[in-house]
Amino acid sequence: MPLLAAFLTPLVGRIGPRVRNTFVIVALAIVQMLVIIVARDVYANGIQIYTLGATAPSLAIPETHMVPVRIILEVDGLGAFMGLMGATVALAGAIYSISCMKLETGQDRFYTLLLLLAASMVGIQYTGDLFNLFVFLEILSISGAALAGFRTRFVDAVEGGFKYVIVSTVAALLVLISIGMFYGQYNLLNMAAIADAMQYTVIDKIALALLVVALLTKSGAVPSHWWVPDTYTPAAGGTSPIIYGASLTCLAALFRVVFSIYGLKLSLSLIGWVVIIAGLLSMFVGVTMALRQTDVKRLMTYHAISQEGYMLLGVGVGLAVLGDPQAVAAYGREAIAGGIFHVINNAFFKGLLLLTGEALFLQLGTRDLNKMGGMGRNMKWTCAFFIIGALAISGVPPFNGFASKLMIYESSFQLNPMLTIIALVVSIMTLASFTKVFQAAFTGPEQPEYAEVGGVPLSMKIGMGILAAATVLFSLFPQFVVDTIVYPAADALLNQTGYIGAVMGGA
Amino acid sequence: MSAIVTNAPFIGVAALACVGLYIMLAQRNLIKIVMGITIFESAVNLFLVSLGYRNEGIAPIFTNATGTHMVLPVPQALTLTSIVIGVATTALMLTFIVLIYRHTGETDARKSRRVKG
Amino acid sequence: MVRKVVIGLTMVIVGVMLFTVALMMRPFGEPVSIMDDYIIENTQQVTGANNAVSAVVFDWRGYDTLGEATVLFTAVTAVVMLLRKRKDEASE
Amino acid sequence: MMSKIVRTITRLVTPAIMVFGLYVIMHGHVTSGGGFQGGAVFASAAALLLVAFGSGRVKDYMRIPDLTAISASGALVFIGAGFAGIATTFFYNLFVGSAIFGHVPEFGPAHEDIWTGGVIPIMNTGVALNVVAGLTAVMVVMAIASNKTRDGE
Repeated sequence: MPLLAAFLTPLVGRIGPRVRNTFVIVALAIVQMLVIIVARDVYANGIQIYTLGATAPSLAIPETHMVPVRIILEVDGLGAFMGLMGATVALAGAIYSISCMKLETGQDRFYTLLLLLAASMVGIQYTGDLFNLFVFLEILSISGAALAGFRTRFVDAVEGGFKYVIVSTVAALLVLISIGMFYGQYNLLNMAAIADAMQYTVIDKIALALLVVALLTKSGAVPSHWWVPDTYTPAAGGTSPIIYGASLTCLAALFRVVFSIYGLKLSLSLIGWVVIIAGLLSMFVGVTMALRQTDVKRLMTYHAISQEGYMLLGVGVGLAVLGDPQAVAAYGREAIAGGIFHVINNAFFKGLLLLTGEALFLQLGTRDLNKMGGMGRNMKWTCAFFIIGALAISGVPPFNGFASKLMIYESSFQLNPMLTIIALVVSIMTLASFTKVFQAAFTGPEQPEYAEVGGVPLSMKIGMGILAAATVLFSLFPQFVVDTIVYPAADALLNQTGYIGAVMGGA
Repeated sequence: MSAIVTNAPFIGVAALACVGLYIMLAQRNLIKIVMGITIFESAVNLFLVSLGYRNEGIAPIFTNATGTHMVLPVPQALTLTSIVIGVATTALMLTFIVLIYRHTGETDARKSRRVKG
Repeated sequence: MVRKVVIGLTMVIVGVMLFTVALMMRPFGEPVSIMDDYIIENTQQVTGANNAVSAVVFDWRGYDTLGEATVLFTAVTAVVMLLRKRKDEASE
Repeated sequence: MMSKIVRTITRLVTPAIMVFGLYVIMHGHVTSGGGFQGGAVFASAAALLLVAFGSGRVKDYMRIPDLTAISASGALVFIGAGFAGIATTFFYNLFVGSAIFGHVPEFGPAHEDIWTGGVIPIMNTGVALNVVAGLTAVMVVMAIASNKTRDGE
């Protein structure tokens, strides 16, 4: 039973309100283990499906019938990969939260929501059913919004939460409309079955447009990026990396829809270029906005947008050439792999940076860079973690950010050199901006009013340490990581026939 | 032309969705924005239900039913789900409004939000 | 002014999309029903329930309902959490 | 606190609403209705109480932690029913053909038989608990909060 993880997570979320921190950590650790088991299974044996409520798990389509009726969980390379990402980030965020949430009330519910958010991240990735995707999307947005607004004593937290819930509700409704369009035409809800039956009518095109808009909005790419900083900046404790992970999850859901449902039936280059342009804009706007910020978390958030641009760029390049097998083999596959690799890298080092920003805020009581200074002496660990994260995000050679960015550069260069140049410029600007943060916060003269500020508590160190360790690990063995987990995920996206065949049987 | 007649329910749904969308975009009052979202949501729900209608079908309940020419059950179930989800999100949005009101004494988007959505 | 243009543009685009869908969609009242026919035929034997909607909600698509119950639970938790008494408030 | 007429009518009507809610829940697998619908009906009784008597009195005998606990346990019943069938698959309908709720009706129009539906009635109950407690909790909390906001200004 490879998919126990997906069942277990909601259950654990239920017990959450009554038991406390240790339980949460144990639960997330178990989830992490199960997710790893599932991932191993998927990488070893290909796509796993599990039909809920049937007489046998592998019985996707009832006898005497042509289409799947029940909800099917379908885990392929991408799903397993993103599940891994989500679980790790959630675990780190939860550990981090333990000590920094001590002063807040309402912790029971905080952890419940945290578990639910983690559950929904895994759930979105594992489901093979469109409506189920919608349901999990809603769990994600509700718990995410509530976590963002957790610090109700700050007005910006409340507003951030409100924006998040409005945006995600509208996005989810758009998704639901498109589900209705599919259902009306094909009487199907399973993604693989829809992909099989897809005739690419005008309605399908409209549904695609709505889905792309909705999911891009939720993942915070540029045309609709305005809610992101407001939501992440005031998000409490260890939650901001988790909410960020949730955004990345939506991004992955977008890839799933575009590749697995539409796949080769798209007018590929058009959609590919739309994605590429969204990516470029995200990169550029994100980084320029970041350069102007003095609020440390806000700055990091704008970088998050900018990094999302890289992922979109990578996958967009892959998408643009999907129709051409030669180009796919030459650089499309690498582009997609680079984009996906960047997703997981980014979840780790961006999460790490957001946590360090939060640590600074908690210890100093301010997020304003101009007021900080000399913290390298008092907060040695935080400083070290920050350096790791900052170097990785700017794509400095030994780190994993470089590995994934290199893949994107190489492949996008073959499509259009301009793309690579812009990406490089953005990368340099990223480095510049983080140098600024480093100087402002960690070096320089010690500010008298912060002389007594000590290091961060142990659990926050562990939380940051997990992500830092993951970053370093990925940096040391990029080739190994890419071969074992990234390429399977990229291939899963490319292999639409396999995705359909796993459900429809021999298609 | 015939499509306009036969698909009148769908057109009604589209109109309702546009009304909801307009309210969402044009209003400044937070509560009215939430109302707009709710209207949009009912449009979506109506869309789902109307997708499942079969001419002269009966409710898909076998108790005391006269035949098996029934309305499709799945859209009804989906609608049920999405209604419940809608209730949940509306509750959350209203909660946020209460909180914003507590902080600012305003339910006007211009004063309490920096960016407008 | 920019705002009005943006609103108008969005409205036009989405409106055109929605009405196109409404017009292009298959005729009302004649659904494609591959999946649903199977459910109508087999509900009573497989699930033993007379109410096909209930059967769909709880049996055929039970996982969705689980998600739905979770959504509700999440929202309740969230509302209660957000409107909680804060420490600074309680001390007043 | 509303006028005396409202309060009297509320006293009369509330039990009837609750009974009707219970009926909808219990017969969810036989007639139209189900856990969600019945739960909403049941919770509307609580809403009526809130409107008629004001949040001050209602919150004394509906305590939020209790309500959340009930809500969570309802969801647990539901997921437990799902797990009961895990030997075959998750959400496998275990009880069809067994002694509890196990009667299998013939295909086609059938008469009312409440011992049908396998695991569905149990799930219905779980969901109903979840919905009733959840909605009530939300309403009570929001009523209290908005009262406080109004008084504070």
